[in-house]
Amino acid sequence: MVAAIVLVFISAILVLAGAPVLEVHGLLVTGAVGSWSKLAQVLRVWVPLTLCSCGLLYTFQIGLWNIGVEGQVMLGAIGATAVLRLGFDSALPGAVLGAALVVGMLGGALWALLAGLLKTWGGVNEIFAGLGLNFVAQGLILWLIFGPWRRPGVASMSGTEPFAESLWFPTPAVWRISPHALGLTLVALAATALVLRHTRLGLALRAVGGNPSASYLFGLKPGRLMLWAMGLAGALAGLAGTLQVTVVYHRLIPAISSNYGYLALLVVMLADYRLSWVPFIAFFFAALNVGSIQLPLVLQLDSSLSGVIQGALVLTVLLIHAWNSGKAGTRWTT
Amino acid sequence: PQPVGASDFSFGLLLVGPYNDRGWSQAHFDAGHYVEAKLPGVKMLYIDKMNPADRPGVTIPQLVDDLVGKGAKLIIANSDDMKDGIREAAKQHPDTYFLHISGDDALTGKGPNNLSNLMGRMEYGKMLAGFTAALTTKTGKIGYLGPLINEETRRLAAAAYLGARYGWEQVRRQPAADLKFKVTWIGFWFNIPGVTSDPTQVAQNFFDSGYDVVLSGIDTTEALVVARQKHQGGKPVWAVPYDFKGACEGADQVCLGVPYYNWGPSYLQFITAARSGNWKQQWLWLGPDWSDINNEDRGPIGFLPGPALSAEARTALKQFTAELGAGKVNLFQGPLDYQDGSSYLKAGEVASDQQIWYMQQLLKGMEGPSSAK
Amino acid sequence: MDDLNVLAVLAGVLAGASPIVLATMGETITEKAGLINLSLDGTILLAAMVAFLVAHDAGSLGLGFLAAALVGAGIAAVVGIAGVYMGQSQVAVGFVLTLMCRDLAYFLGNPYSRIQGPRLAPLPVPGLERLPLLGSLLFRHSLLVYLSVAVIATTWWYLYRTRWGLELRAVGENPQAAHARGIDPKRLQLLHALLGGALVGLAGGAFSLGIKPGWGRPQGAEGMGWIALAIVIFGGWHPLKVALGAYLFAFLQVLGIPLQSWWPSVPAQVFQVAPFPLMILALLLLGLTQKDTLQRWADAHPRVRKLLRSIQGRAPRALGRPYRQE
Amino acid sequence: MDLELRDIHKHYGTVHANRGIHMRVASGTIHGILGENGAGKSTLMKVLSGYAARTSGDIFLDGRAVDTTTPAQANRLGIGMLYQDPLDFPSLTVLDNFSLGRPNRGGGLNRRALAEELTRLCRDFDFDLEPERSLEQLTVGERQQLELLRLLSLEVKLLILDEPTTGISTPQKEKLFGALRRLAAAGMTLLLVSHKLEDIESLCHAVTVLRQGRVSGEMTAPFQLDELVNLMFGTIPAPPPRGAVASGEPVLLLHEATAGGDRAGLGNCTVSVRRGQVVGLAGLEGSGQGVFLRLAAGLAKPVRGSLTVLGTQLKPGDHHGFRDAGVVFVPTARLDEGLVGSLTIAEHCALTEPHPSFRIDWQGAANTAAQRIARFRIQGSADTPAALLSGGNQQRLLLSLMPARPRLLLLEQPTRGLDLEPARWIWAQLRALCADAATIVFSSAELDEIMAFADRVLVFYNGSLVRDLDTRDSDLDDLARAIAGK
Ligand SMILES: Nc1ncnc2c1ncn2[C@@H]1O[C@H](COP(=O)(O)OP(=O)(O)OP(=O)(O)O)[C@@H](O)[C@H]1O
Ligand SMILES: Nc1ncnc2c1ncn2[C@@H]1O[C@H](COP(=O)(O)OP(=O)(O)OP(=O)(O)O)[C@@H](O)[C@H]1O
Ligand SMILES: [Mg+2]
Ligand SMILES: [Mg+2]
Repeated sequence: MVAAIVLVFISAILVLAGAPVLEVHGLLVTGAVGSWSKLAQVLRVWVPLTLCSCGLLYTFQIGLWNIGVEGQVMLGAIGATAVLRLGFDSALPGAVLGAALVVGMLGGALWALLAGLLKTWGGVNEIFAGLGLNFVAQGLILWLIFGPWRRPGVASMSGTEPFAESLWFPTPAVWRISPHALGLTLVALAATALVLRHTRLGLALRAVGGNPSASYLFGLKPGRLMLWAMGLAGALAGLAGTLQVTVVYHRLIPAISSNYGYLALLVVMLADYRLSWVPFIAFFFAALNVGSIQLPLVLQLDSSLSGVIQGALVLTVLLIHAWNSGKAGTRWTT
Repeated sequence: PQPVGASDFSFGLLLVGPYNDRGWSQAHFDAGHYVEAKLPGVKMLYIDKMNPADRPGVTIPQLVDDLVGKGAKLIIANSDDMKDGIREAAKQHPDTYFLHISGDDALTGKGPNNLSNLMGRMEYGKMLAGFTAALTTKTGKIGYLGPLINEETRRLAAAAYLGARYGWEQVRRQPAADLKFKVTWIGFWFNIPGVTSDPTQVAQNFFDSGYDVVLSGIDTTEALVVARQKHQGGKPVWAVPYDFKGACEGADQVCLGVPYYNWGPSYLQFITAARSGNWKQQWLWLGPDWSDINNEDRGPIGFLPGPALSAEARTALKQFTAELGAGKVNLFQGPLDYQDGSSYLKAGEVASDQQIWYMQQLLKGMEGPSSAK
Repeated sequence: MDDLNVLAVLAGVLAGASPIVLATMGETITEKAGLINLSLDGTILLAAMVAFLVAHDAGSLGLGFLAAALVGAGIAAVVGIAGVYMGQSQVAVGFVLTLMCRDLAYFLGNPYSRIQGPRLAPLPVPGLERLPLLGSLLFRHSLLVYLSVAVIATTWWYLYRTRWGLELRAVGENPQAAHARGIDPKRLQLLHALLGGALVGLAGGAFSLGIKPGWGRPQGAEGMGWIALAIVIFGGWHPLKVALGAYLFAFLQVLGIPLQSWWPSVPAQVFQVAPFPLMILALLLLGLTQKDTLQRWADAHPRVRKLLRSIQGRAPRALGRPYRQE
Repeated sequence: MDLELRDIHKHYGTVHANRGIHMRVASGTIHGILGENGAGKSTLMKVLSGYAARTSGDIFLDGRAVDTTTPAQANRLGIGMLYQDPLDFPSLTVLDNFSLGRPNRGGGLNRRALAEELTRLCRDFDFDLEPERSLEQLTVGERQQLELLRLLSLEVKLLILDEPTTGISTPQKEKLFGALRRLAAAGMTLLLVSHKLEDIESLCHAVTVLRQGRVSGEMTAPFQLDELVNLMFGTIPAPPPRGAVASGEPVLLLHEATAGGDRAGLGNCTVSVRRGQVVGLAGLEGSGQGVFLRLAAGLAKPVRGSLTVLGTQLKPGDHHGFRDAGVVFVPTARLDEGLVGSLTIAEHCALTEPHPSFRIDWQGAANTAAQRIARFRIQGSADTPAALLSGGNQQRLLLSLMPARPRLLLLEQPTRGLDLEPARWIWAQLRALCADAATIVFSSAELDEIMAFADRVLVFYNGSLVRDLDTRDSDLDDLARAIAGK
């Protein structure tokens, strides 16, 4: 149903743009999964998108609209870069990379906690705090890249000086995707599933999200749990940022967060806030992003179409949900 | 690499911006079409907006894989930012040729043999731009709307300054102290609200503080737009856009001319070499074809005088161009100091390519920061 | 300092802020009615694109602006219907629309990239433009600038001096009570979402037909929607304070330019990013003043309380919460 | 104008708040609507004023069937209502509030004329309201006065007042009543909702009593108060025989404690509850018993006075500290405050596990849930979300989640919505806890529950503790009147 509506909507847009409808759909598919190298490219997008989405599940469970994922990714990347710059000549690249992971996650977590504290202590709506901090983080990255961390002589869009190859997470030539990144993402998925379904923390998050005052009477501390949720979400976003630095770009670039934070919000909404759907929808979104590159290459069409498709899908699902719950007359889910 | 017959040949073009940006990227895109027209059987494959902000997660090596898979034998990458990616791809595809615009891997030896660099000596274009500005200004104040600060943007700004100074002192015979040349950087190649300074405001600010000519260091047309508005408001001001031959269009009253790139002939040269198997690794930094700098079949850069340039200035420009071409005038010649007073070129010293390419600061006499803090 | 012409700078601020003023006034109206339209950033871009496209093809600036307003109203209608009538999260819908409209603008607008098109010309007010100081400050602008100033005044007048404005504020405060007085809160919210959306759409048109004429990627208006949202909060949902915020933003933009050379140790980013920390600060102030301890302390210091009251804005109480009838 | 209601029904989701109400009111009279909390009075009035759409039934004005499905329609018919919870706009000014909701269309707003009208009305009724003040600075009584003037300026012919005397001072009340009498004398029809007998007695010509959504009786002045009490609360059974009130060490001590909250707050309350006692808190909703319970639970802080719980000086407002010390609080508004609608019964069990481990043992939680479902006879299964349980079953779930050995048990309306038999069963469980030296303090809207299960009763009226009695030797009628402020 959703797919049908969106297909019609997209086709209408394509007709409006004077593009061959069938060919576009075909290209999007082959462009994403037509070869191993393309699939690997999809997975590269999938990794950060899934990590950010996992993080968002924690905050959505507790009823927070964590729009600040972008900034958290950026701070993760900054943290990791800081470590890698210090450890440039280290004899123990493994340890440096490990430290980068930890500091990256911490960076993301702290940035998220800042928004969380503004919310729990200062009463600042997390949407606006997160949004504002995104822009601040972007400013921070630009300042670092064009200022203290600029390449010798050539401060430029291309970011900081690339790290020594020993400080990259290795990507086997045949794999074309870092096994470390994939592994960490799978671990994050499993851990999120475990925490949300099988631990007291997960249950507590849901309880507070469902009814903070009842949860308080059950002995839970809503404020502290919100900080936990923000912290965990930030750590996962920070991990995504760290991997962007250590696996994908091997340096800090201005667009390091690549909009994954915003896109992840769409992923989670489309997944109806359920973890089990997240990896698949993240994969689908990643495939759209990668597949759409064929549009300019083959049809001289603008590849922003993928974003339109993603948005249209989520919007349709939101509207259908609202319509259904409106008919049922009751709404108790959060 | 095996020689390829004179039959079909595909090359891939990686554009950093939109193919229709009427700026840097479109100049390359048009050059691709130029080659297609000149060499039957040659086909261009292109991907535009190839930057991490527009194409998250997409890397140069992977796109190169894609292009090679589609039959491209030569890959052209048009941005400095693609340096690392293109080097990596060139190593991965030793049988494919790579041409990186604006890089220096062939010079530093970091790149493999199948990777060449090409750049146009836009310094000359900027000198001419600065020259027209100096001949036109009534207040003696020239503004330079700079993108972000790096070696390339510094040397271009410096060249514009040198051109302006020459026109001011040698042609108009004005005292050096009366010329003001100020650079304001927006922090990026284009405007991003909340991230960069707004070039519209920068241009406004120039005009509002007495600068009557603004030279644009960015592709987008804010300088022209604002100049036009001011002009309509009755203020005598001018602007010089950048990068694209057609940039003056629609701004007849204020456009003094445009320094632009004309990549077609150089592309033709590299593609012919690649097709015939005569590829040689090169680091080319080509100046204009002085005999006819606006001939589309020659030389990678040009300067097209604009409709607002006065007839006298046109004549002087012609003369200046001829002197430059004949080597009678070399503006990168000492004595020249850096902004902080340290010596850049000793008296009589002529700058080497390296000295120009790796320019460390703005020159003394220019206002504005030399590096970001 | 160069002989920077203060008047000219202020005139530039006035002009440069005009699209932001339109957008913030639109969002102020919408939010005052209790609805939050988060789609501003996408709306502005899509409206900018459509405005340019229509103005170009039809050769009429008026039609371009009309189209921009319609686009803005159309997007707001989606937020309004989903948020008010269907009870869906306004934030979610607005956010999705932001991302989607932006891409839609790039996709559909591609053929119109960087082509020449019509744009607003300055329209000096005869007579007044010759006034010694005010002339160059106020009366040598394009129609858009006059319009933006008029919109501020009208918004204020509408909100605080008309019956509809009163009803709109009432609905934003307490839709139940409004309903009890025979006002239809949903209809009113939707109508003002449309009105506000149209103004945001006009802001888009103001970019592509006025301040940053033309269409392209990037257009130059990217991010402005978020800034506008921040300014509405910074201005405490009061149209005059919000307008002041918009001008302050434009002024900071200008200030960042000379500061580059006067004070090079300050990172250039500081001025560009400023609206966001300021917004957070404003919200923090709002949040803290609602804390018991602080309130008690302020109550003991009447002057402090007065000061707090005057700078702190207050969000419409029902903002973002859909109204449901019993 | 004459009013007649025929067979009015109103459902709120699954709640049946009005169940076939018939009523007649004559023109020019003040008619009282009486009933205990939740009887359906406000609902009926909201139906009449168009604020809430009725499910079925007919309304006649002067013999003509009318449709009042929106407040706008009702306004046009000349019906105006002063709502129980003030429906006004605190952040707007007095004049703005006065101006809002005038039926004439158009965007104009003649502020000067409106201000003059307000001033004139204020003079007529001897009220003192400054047009440009913010409503936030007004007392509840002044806000009511303003609302009344607004309705009068609309020239309503049928004026509904839903409990206009809660939270206002005696002089303000006198002013109000004087005004109302004059209006009735001038031919206006007035409906006065209250559960305060004195108000009804001093003002009304006739009264209709509601009980559990139905009309339980009608009466014209002069009223027999005993009979009215009976109609309101039903016949109260005599309390079962019980032993003496326990007198262990004090568990809960309040000394001149004052706190805000609810409608009236709680003022200057001094009381001591001893170990093993079962104390019932009686009073109309919002008379202070809610604040009392929240103070005792560590959910509210006294502004003045002291509070000692379980012999220790626990930090007021630190509910979790109280909890750890053995204080248990069970709120009444089940889905609002007590339960998490989206969580299942098993999840609630896991959440309230007394010795939680980080990893949840779902099998164990399901077993616990099954036990509780069986023990408390909850209609549902371990994986039923709380929101899908019926009201009564939500209450049972809430009670089943109580920790095993509380020392001080604070219950807000513990059997609200339960039928008699399950209520008895719950009380058997609760009293068993008390045998283990627990102390119970509970509030209830139903006097018979208090009489049946409490050892001691504290009666609250308008924010004060007005009686402290042993249930064994209390006079029921006297108690009922104390509740109604008589
Ligand atoms: N908006 C609502 N949604 C659901 N149930 C409601 C709503 N309003 C009232 N009820 C329920 O309807 C019943 C009657 O409520 P109503 O407010 O009419 O009682 P009342 O007689 O006015 O009581 P009180 O004296 O406490 O004001 C109660 O059980 C109440 O919980
Ligand atoms: N919000 C809801 N959504 C779906 N089903 C519901 C909802 N509320 C109640 N139900 C279902 O409707 C049934 C009847 O609920 P209701 O509250 O009317 O019971 P009741 O007769 O009042 O019982 P009790 O005396 O225990 O309160 C419940 O068993 C429940 O399954
Ligand atoms: Mg009531
Ligand atoms: Mg029930």
